[in-house]
Amino acid sequence: MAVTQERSAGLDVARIREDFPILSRTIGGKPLVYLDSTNTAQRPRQVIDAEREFYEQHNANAHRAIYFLGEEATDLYEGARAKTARFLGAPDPSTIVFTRGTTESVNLVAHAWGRKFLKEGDEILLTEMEHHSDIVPWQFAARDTGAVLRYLGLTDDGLLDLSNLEALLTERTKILCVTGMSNSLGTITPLPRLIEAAHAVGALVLVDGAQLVPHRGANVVELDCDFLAFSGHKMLGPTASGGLFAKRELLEAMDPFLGGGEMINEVFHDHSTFNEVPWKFEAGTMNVAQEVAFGAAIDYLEALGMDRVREHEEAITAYALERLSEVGARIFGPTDVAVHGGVVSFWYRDVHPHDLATILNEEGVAIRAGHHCNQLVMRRYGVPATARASFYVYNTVQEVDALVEALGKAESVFT
Amino acid sequence: MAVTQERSAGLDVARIREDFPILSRTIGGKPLVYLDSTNTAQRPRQVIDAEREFYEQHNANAHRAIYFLGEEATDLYEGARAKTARFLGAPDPSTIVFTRGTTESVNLVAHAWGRKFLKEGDEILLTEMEHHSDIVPWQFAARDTGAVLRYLGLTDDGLLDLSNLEALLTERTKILCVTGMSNSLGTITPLPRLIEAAHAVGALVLVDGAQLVPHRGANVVELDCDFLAFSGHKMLGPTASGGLFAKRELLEAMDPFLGGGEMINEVFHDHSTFNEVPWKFEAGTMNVAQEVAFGAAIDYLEALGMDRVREHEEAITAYALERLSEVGARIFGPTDVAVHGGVVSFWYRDVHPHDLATILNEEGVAIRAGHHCNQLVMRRYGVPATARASFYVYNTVQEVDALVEALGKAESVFT
Amino acid sequence: MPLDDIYKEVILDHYKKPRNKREMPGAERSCSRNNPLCGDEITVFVHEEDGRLADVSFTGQGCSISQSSASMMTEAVGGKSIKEARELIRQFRGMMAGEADPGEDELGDLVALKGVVRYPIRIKCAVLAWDVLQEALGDGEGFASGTSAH
Amino acid sequence: MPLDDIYKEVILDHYKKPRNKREMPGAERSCSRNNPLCGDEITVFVHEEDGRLADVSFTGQGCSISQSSASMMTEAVGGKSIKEARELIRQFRGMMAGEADPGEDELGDLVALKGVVRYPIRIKCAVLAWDVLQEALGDGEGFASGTSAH
Ligand SMILES: Cc1ncc(COP(=O)(O)O)c(C=O)c1O
Ligand SMILES: Cc1ncc(COP(=O)(O)O)c(C=O)c1O
Repeated sequence: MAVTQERSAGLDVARIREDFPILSRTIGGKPLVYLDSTNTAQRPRQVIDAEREFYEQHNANAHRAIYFLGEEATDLYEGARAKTARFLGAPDPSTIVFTRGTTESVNLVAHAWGRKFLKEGDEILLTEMEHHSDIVPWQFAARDTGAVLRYLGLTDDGLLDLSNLEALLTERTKILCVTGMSNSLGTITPLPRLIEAAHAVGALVLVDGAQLVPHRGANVVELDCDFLAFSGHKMLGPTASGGLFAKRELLEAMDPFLGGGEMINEVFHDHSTFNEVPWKFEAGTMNVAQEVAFGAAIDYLEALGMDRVREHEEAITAYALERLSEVGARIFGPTDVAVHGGVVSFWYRDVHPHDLATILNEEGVAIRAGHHCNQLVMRRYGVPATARASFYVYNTVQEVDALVEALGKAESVFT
Repeated sequence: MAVTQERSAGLDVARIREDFPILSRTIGGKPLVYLDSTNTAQRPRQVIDAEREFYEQHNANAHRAIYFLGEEATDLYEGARAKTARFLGAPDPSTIVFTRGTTESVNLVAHAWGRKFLKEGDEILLTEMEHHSDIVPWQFAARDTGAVLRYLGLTDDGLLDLSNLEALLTERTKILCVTGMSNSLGTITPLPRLIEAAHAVGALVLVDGAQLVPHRGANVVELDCDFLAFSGHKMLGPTASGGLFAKRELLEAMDPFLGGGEMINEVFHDHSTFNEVPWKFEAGTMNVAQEVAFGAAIDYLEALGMDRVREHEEAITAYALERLSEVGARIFGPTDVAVHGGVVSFWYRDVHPHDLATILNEEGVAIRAGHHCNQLVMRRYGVPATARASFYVYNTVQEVDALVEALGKAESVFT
Repeated sequence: MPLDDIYKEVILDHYKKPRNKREMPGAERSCSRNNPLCGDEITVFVHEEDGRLADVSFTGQGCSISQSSASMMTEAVGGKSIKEARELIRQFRGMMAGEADPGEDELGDLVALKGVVRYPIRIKCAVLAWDVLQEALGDGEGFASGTSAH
Repeated sequence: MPLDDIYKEVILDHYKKPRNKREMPGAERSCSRNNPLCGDEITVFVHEEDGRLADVSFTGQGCSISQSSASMMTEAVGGKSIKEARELIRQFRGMMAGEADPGEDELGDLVALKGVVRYPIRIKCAVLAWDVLQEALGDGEGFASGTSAH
């Protein structure tokens, strides 16, 4: 099919698909069409094997053991940290703290930085397209410190409304927390402009990279962001992997968050002294095997090339927007595919997204229906939920066709 | 060997060993003798396969998706919770919160319960044999709330010194935090007595079950503990698995800890409402694949039978204590094997534990050397570190012999 | 699994033409809940007379399952005594938990929802209105809405 | 890996009979650090005269590697200028990082510690005293002790 070739120019998707065992599953006799990678991606055998191999060959606790297995485990774990740093353009691996993902990372910052540096009357600037994981931790921090939350609103076509940026971003603003890519609208936010504006008033910037990093990549030096949170399971890695980039001087200034295990230097009855960064923030046995396998996911993405990943997603997203519009779906989020990552939220006719997802499921098509942990977005656009299809390296335009075809089925049930 | 048969009566260790791929590794040509399960256990292929199978067949996010994979993932994840509850004798699965392990669990309690219920002058009673993970979080909670830390000391032979229990455990005590089994001394603590005494003065009890649960099992109803923290990776499960048992009314009364993801009910600009327990405490994408595989670890242990696990460990520990004493090692911890779990800390001649571990490593024998995150214990007994051998279901008395033989090598290097 | 297992005609009919979907300003009892997973919301109103649910209505929005279940529920419990209503709630829950297999005799139109049992995640949708009714009757919280369990 | 790669005779000799192991009350510079992994502790004392490390001593406890390295270090830097001492620190670190392969000409007895490179986790032990010396010389923190890296 000419269209396929052209639109997927970037990646050899057929070969990629062979690496993902789950993609050969059938659902009620129909091939699985997995369109929910924004929720969690699938894992290639390279990643699955890396975790298995860790257990079968090298399993030991990192940073605690003198014997060979312990050294191997430590090398693999710290090797994954170095890989992660390189992937994000961070020159210093010790600016990477491992966590189980974006949510834990944001909470870490909201505690270890927020509880220490926020004061009554300080402002935290969020956006209405933040995921709950980048809202609720700040609500807690505001409650505990007396800081105040402010929000950048949204335009009708799903962009950040920057018309009152100057009024909202002031010297009172201590931190701007903004997603690099919305998981419900697909919007790619103008990070360079926002980060520059925030730094100009002396505010720090936390980028929620849960979607940005897997789909567009990120370079923390070019962005000059202060914090970047990301989830391994959304970028082909295992659940329980991911982390936080933070500028080193911030990590050093922050208090520890979780206590225990290897984050200490010395423990006395009434107080303790702490390890250097990043280990100061890694309390207890970490998700060692998972971070090691996360390293394999990074290898996989680097071998594909993030430019090609992005090209592929742009092509498939453009195609999906086109086809869904054709059949009359109402699409939420930007129409310009240059600022619309590989996530498409929509309503099809009057079919409730929940019903739509059930019907599509019968056709083997897995989409998500719900508020996507974006209730402020739902309220902004006056819907309780949306249907959402999202794309990653293994998705094809044929799968978009399958989605559109399945929509016809929904129509026939409901009319 | 008659001794082997007799002493390992409980378990068919030869067959068990076949389930652990890593045990066929050799270290410099010598078979691996892994004596560091107290640090992290090895994983049987049943556990490795469960995690792999999750990725290959069912991978999706739990609690977020309407399609079949999502339902399967949710069923598997909640199924693991039900298994965990049953294993711990908890009638209600919603009393189990999943975390990455003991450290995260203790921190959760120290935040979600501690920050809410501790007040200036309240007392937190710890013991000097607590792991740093059960000390440092309480130091932080004390700092934030004005509560005061008290410690139960240790007797010369490695038991809790209960002679001044009445003076230390008073109406000011709001919580007693005590390990069920020391990871450096091996001591099994008298939990029933301590819990009764704590409840008599109105204090709650948190049991650090990191060692107790894998090696002796625990029944939360019989114990009547209020909190029990445990680590999956110390009981044949993957890294990143484990959790917290807490009485339901406590979970309900506690504030949420981490914010974001599925722990909410509704999110507004300035506040949020929260999900029911236990999900109120599970923020963001959880360690889904790992908890599912943790369920497989529980199946494995249940198939062996915790009674037999315990018998096996008692036999091997008795043998190790005997052999090590014979060759003149100084042993830390109780001499009575009934209260000495499968961990033996020792000094051999004057060889520093660090040197000992390196020399043993050359013989393929992996032991731990260090303070074992028990610096208060080290200080109590006037040593900077100990050498530590620990045993689990796959260890044999022949491996104890290999340990003792390797000690001879150390002697020859250092004299 | 054929789709008409779940999207039976009677369900679609109640969804498109909900019965008793209206506010009831003078209601003695009313209660609201939502299912955060999908944003479904249901408010149930009960007018009581002589220990009977003389009039039951609902408002809300959501998927076909939650809305049709609410509509059918108002018809099924309207006019019943509180005790009878409780018994119906029990039976309905039993059906949704896959523990009981009631027929049209007991549950009338509601048996159409039986097919939902095979879609575990949708059970919450079907049970939402019933949770709200139970709460309105003062029987404490139900078990399905506002939670992630199913 | 043969054990005498790491436990060379000269190392054991310095361990059993440490040189310059004593406090130095009048020292212009002194500094302490520990390696939390194994509990090793080293304090280094420096008596300066005319820009030279006229006398260098240490106290502490720990494994054979950390203690012998400290002992050899005091001998190696004693009498050297600060500049020369810094150069020695650099060379020793280079050897422990596996980046340089100095001979006895440059490092004397210290080359005996070369074998430690093959035991990555022990490198911290070998480098501990040098970190402390560097700190005592006012060159900021070293890179090995007090951390979990190697
Ligand atoms: C008694 C005890 N408590 C707590 C911990 C910490 O467990 P984890 O590292 O799995 O969080 C350990 C493990 O080292 C332990 O042995
Ligand atoms: C934009 C965004 N932020 C945060 C999160 C939370 O990530 P996690 O669930 O991996 O912690 C997600 C994933 O759902 C997301 O899409």
